[in-house]
Amino acid sequence: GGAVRVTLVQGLAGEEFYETMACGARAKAKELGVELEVQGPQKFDPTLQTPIVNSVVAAQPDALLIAPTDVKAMIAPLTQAKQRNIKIILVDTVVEDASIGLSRISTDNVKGGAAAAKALSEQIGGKGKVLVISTDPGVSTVDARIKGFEEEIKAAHPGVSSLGVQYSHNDVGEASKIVNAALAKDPDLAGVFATNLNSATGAGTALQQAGKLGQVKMVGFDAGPAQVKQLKDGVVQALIAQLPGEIGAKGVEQAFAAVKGQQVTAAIPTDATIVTRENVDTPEVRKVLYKAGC
Amino acid sequence: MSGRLLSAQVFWIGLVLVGLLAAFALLRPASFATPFNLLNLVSDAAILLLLATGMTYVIITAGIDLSVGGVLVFSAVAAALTAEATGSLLLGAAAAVLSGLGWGLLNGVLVAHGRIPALIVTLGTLGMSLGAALLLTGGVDLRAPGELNLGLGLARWLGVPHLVWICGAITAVLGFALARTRFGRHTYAIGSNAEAARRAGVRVGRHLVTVYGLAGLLAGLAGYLSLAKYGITGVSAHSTDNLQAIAAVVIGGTSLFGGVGTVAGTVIGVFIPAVLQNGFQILGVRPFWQQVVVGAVLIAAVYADQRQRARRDQ
Amino acid sequence: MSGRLLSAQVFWIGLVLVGLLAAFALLRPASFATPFNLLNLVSDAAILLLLATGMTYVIITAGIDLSVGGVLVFSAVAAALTAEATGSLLLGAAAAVLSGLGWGLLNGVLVAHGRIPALIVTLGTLGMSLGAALLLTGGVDLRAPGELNLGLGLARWLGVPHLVWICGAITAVLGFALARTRFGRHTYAIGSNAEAARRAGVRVGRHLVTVYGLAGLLAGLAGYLSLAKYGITGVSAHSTDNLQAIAAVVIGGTSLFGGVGTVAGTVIGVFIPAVLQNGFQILGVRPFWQQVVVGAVLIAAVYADQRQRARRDQ
Amino acid sequence: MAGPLLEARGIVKSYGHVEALRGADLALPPGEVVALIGDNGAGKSTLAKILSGVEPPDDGEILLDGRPMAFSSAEDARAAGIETVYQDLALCADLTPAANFFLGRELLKPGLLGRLGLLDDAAMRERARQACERLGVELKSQDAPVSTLSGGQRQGVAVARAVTWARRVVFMDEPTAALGVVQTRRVLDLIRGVRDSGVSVLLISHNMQDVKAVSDRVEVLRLGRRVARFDTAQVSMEELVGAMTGARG
Amino acid sequence: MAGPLLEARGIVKSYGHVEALRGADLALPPGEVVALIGDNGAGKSTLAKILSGVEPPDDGEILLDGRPMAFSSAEDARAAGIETVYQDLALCADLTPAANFFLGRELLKPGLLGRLGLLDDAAMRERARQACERLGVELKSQDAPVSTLSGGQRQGVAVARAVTWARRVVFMDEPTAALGVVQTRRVLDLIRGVRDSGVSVLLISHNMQDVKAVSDRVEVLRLGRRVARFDTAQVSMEELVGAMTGARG
Ligand SMILES: Nc1ncnc2c1ncn2[C@@H]1O[C@H](COP(=O)(O)OP(=O)(O)OP(=O)(O)O)[C@@H](O)[C@H]1O
Ligand SMILES: Nc1ncnc2c1ncn2[C@@H]1O[C@H](COP(=O)(O)OP(=O)(O)OP(=O)(O)O)[C@@H](O)[C@H]1O
Ligand SMILES: O[C@@H]1[C@H](O)[C@H](O)OC[C@H]1O
Ligand SMILES: [Mg+2]
Ligand SMILES: [Mg+2]
Repeated sequence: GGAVRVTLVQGLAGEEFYETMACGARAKAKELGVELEVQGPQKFDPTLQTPIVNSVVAAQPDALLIAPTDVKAMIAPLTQAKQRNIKIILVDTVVEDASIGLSRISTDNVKGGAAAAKALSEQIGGKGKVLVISTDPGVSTVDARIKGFEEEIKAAHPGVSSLGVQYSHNDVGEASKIVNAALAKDPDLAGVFATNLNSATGAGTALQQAGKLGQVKMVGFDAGPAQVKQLKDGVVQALIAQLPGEIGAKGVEQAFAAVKGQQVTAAIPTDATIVTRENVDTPEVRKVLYKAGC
Repeated sequence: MSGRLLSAQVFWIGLVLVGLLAAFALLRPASFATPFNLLNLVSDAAILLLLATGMTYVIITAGIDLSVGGVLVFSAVAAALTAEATGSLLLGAAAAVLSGLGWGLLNGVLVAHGRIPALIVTLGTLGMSLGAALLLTGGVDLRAPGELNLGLGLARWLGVPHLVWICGAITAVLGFALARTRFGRHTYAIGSNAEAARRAGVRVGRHLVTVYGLAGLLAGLAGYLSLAKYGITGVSAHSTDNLQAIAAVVIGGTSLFGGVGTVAGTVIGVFIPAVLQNGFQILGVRPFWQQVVVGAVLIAAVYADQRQRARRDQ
Repeated sequence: MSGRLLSAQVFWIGLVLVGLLAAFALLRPASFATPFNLLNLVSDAAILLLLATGMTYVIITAGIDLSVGGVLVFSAVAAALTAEATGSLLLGAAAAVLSGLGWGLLNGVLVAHGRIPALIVTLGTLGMSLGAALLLTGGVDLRAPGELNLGLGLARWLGVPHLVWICGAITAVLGFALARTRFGRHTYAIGSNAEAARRAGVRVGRHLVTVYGLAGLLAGLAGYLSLAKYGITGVSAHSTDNLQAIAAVVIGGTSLFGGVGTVAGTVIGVFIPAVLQNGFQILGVRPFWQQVVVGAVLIAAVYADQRQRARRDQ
Repeated sequence: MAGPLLEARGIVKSYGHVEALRGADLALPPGEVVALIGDNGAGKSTLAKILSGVEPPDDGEILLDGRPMAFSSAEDARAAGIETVYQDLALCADLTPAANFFLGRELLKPGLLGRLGLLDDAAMRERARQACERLGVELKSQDAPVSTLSGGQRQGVAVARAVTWARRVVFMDEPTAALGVVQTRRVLDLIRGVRDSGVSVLLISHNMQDVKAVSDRVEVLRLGRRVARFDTAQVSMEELVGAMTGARG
Repeated sequence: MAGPLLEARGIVKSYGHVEALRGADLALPPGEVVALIGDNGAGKSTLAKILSGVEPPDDGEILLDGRPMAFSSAEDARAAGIETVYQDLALCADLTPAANFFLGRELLKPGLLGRLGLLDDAAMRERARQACERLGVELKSQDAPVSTLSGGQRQGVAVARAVTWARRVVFMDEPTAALGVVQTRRVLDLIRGVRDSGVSVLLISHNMQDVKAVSDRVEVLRLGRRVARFDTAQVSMEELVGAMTGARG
């Protein structure tokens, strides 16, 4: 009896992507009369997310909305959840086990990665060294972005040479250190693609500090407040904004449906928008920028 | 280090843990105090327990080991690479344990014979082991062989995960060894007064090498078990392992100045933060509030322990 | 704690630093030994220097302060919120310094009067301050007011950033105070033998509260300066500040067991890792190799220091 | 005999199960040297610590000038003019002899600098050196920390400190145990000198020659209780030893 | 007199600028008690530490049974049958008296358990208690750590330990400084007993009565050098004191 109880487990507490997701989920939950709780680890890390999932599962909510931090490592705790008849909805990231997740809601990340490649190549005039900063390997979304990015470069931008991927563990400071080091090692670095919010924020900070404005171009996934400021400051040339709020809202919808025994949709793609200095102040684009809180 | 003294040392902080368990059980009987939850809690804490047990020995000698997280990761990487190259899980396990031991012995030799402060040595080897692990993997998490992750990682006996049995047994043996064997006695003696121990004929240098070696070996084993449990090497996940282990040891009544402490206390010290985290998560406390509340309750718990012990002594 | 003794303590480790500087300058004269690079290096290290100076006092009392990173972040958040709400940078700075002081006093009271181990107290307040900062901001980084970031954050005098002047001056004053004032003397006395100090009429409790308060105040100021320099509150960037500060203090020859140490040593201890990082980056050592090499050279540096000092003493 | 300057009545102190004092009494008349003797573990040091405010008693009363008083810390006792040489010496091993000598009463530079808390190390060094010299304790270096001193040198520093600062009472817990022959003689002379200047002395010692030589009266502690009091002039060595060990007394 | 059992020649030891020993000599004949006396800071403890392997000398020679030998650690000296009561006692304050008594030579449980390193705490406690009792040192609790013992009790533990284990030589650095009258007498008796059992004793003491009472010969150290040697039976107190202080001798 009683209201439907849903818990959202974020990939990282406090990151604007996930906070915006939580805002969307809360709004929808209110609308549907769902009791929503939000939890998340202090670091983007499966060994920290696992105990949280375990305790959430122990509290036995009706449904679990989760952004798993690793495609493999999170299978075991989620299997346990499934065995306890908790409906699982994957928001943003996924796990490799296809039987987990009644619904999977996310951006088309391969496409987003390719779009980033095009934008960056354009910015650097089609030639030069580019570096990719990501979170960790084994995170479905960012891995897909890298895939899309590299395929696009290989296929259509012969002048661009990739320096490969460096991993920031979704930590702003770490990302900034990586870019610092890269600048020291490759003074002729032309472009940076940062595959997610914290990687981009950190990379942008490093570029800003190094005084390399204009010299190194950057395209980043996500559109958190810090990133938008970097865009406006000219540190970053383009952002690819997802719709985390919508992902959260849709997640709650699907969870509610699953609990009520209604039809659920197995895969729901959400849109992505390219944000540039030119369009950032237009109302349509302003709508998709992430929020720090709701 | 009489039996009576030990149990008194652990008694009050144990009571605090019991109090916490009771409080959460009362607040959420249906979800907290279930075998499901408690088993998960124990199994999530089991690996930290190994690290903290090794740390107990080290801290009782008045040392410290910041390298455990790095050594754990290095060992997990060594195990994953070896298991992949040879196809043998056993060799993988051996690689983990031996590389852990190797790092530990390096720590021990530098501390005991180089006379370098343990904090610096193990901070250095933390960077070295983590850096080396990242070099071996290119900075990317390696995956455990499937048989390991699905085998040891999930296997249970009497409903309890193998991991828990292993960590529990090792902790029990080492707790007993610390309290009741010559090796343990010398550990206390060195931490209490290394010079007096040396004059009394205790081979302080060799003993310290062994103690750091033990801590390293346990970190190596922890790396293997963590690889089994989580299926990945976790190259970025263990940066606070050292502080967590040290905190557990200190919560359990071991003095950072050496000479005093018990493994039983450490076990309690591992579980107090674990229970707090788990309980607040089940209560649905928001993540940032959790940090605040866990911090405050931690202080309060140790305060209660100190007060009671002081009252008894006066 | 005679002048002669102090300088001997710092002499060898200072020589190690000079050696490192010389080595990098020889290897990369055009890029390492430039005013540009060295100024950057100093200005990146300046904020850590404040934390490490406070930590020096704390460790000399045989204490420890793990909370500095959390307090720094909390203070930066307090400053950003206050400056935004009031439009006054001065009030923002006051908010940072006062909240730092507040956390520090809380640490001090709990350590001195609660008799809780400093490690536990400050681990607790680390979680509390960081959690509170995250609660205040919803977990996301706040921006500094533009005038701050572009003003204090960039301003220079005689070519040297204001930040460096500020941190340098404070460090110098506190270094002098430690070596030459009654307050400093009591700090050493407490760390050397708190009971003896108490019997000699030193108000140990009050002094400890002041020392932790000072460390908190410095962390608060560091939060404000970091907000100015980086333009963001850095909610996730300071998790290893405590270890970095502690390492700097210990590299500088301060004993974790209290009673011995100097701020001059700490300054060197801040710069040795900073120079290593910077130098290896300029040499183009790969990031993971850097970790390995920095770890190894750190151990070697302290080893060289210990050996030379031991040789002199025998 | 005038009313005692300092008096302890029925002091009780236990540590866990160990009863260190079980109702100990003591009286210290003004301007006298009282020796407190007793077997090892009799409770002498515990009593001295309680009287100097270092440990709180579980029970019992302390009277100063006939008025009950409760020292809640060593500082209170010091403020009342009481100084102590502790058996464990209570020196800060990392500090120099002079720093220990002046600990808690540091000399500051004159003028503004002093008001800022600046130490006058040269003056402290000189005065500490003189005070030690008076005891015949020679320190080879004034800048070396106390941890490098010989056992006797350390004790000399502790004794010199207490004697210098005491205004009303000095407790001395085995002050000559580590001292050489000459230094011991000097300390005994000093004790007499201190007494003659009107400061009362409580001397704890196992050396009956010294006790006989310097004290006016003797109080004997056994198993945490006072079991005998003597006028020194009228008691023999054998009586003292007998009282301590319980062979008679 | 037979060739000395242990001989030190020209021992030099400096700490930084402080010259603690400047060519000190010492001879310890078999089965005799030699008293080593000297003013505070003369270098007695330093010499004892060097002879028991705790500190390396900067220069000089140590002969055991006439053969030059270099103790590189206290363990070597112990292996050669040499035990020491250090002036700073060198006890582990957190361990019980029995644990200290048996430190480095713990008794293990019989059989397999013992081979696993299991301690026989009951047996150790009992034997330690007996050894202390022989000195008249009573411990109220065998389970309390040494840090809670009185000064004399601690010294008793240290003396009992050294005497129990010594096979050839015992160095005793002011072994009775903190002991009560009775305990001191017992230790002096014990020293005689030990000597009679063939173990040589080097006694460092500031108590000339004790030195006269128990030693066979006296060696005097001043400012890091041996300045005089006496046959105890033929020397007066005044001569001893004079030699120490340099008034004559
Ligand atoms: N902190 C403590 N904890 C437990 N027991 C203690 C403590 N301090 C003293 N005691 C016990 O109290 C008794 C009296 O100790 P105290 O030091 O007063 O003896 P004392 O008369 O000074 O002996 P000594 O002549 O050997 O110095 C001893 O049995 C000692 O073990
Ligand atoms: N570790 C050390 N560092 C510096 N100086 C030292 C050290 N150890 C001893 N000394 C110095 O060497 C000298 C001799 O000290 P030692 O302890 O041997 O004297 P002692 O004859 O035993 O004196 P006492 O009768 O007071 O015990 C003293 O001046 C002392 O300060
Ligand atoms: O889409 C997510 C977002 O980019 C976040 O910032 O990082 C993790 C990603 O899965
Ligand atoms: Mg005593
Ligand atoms: Mg001596």
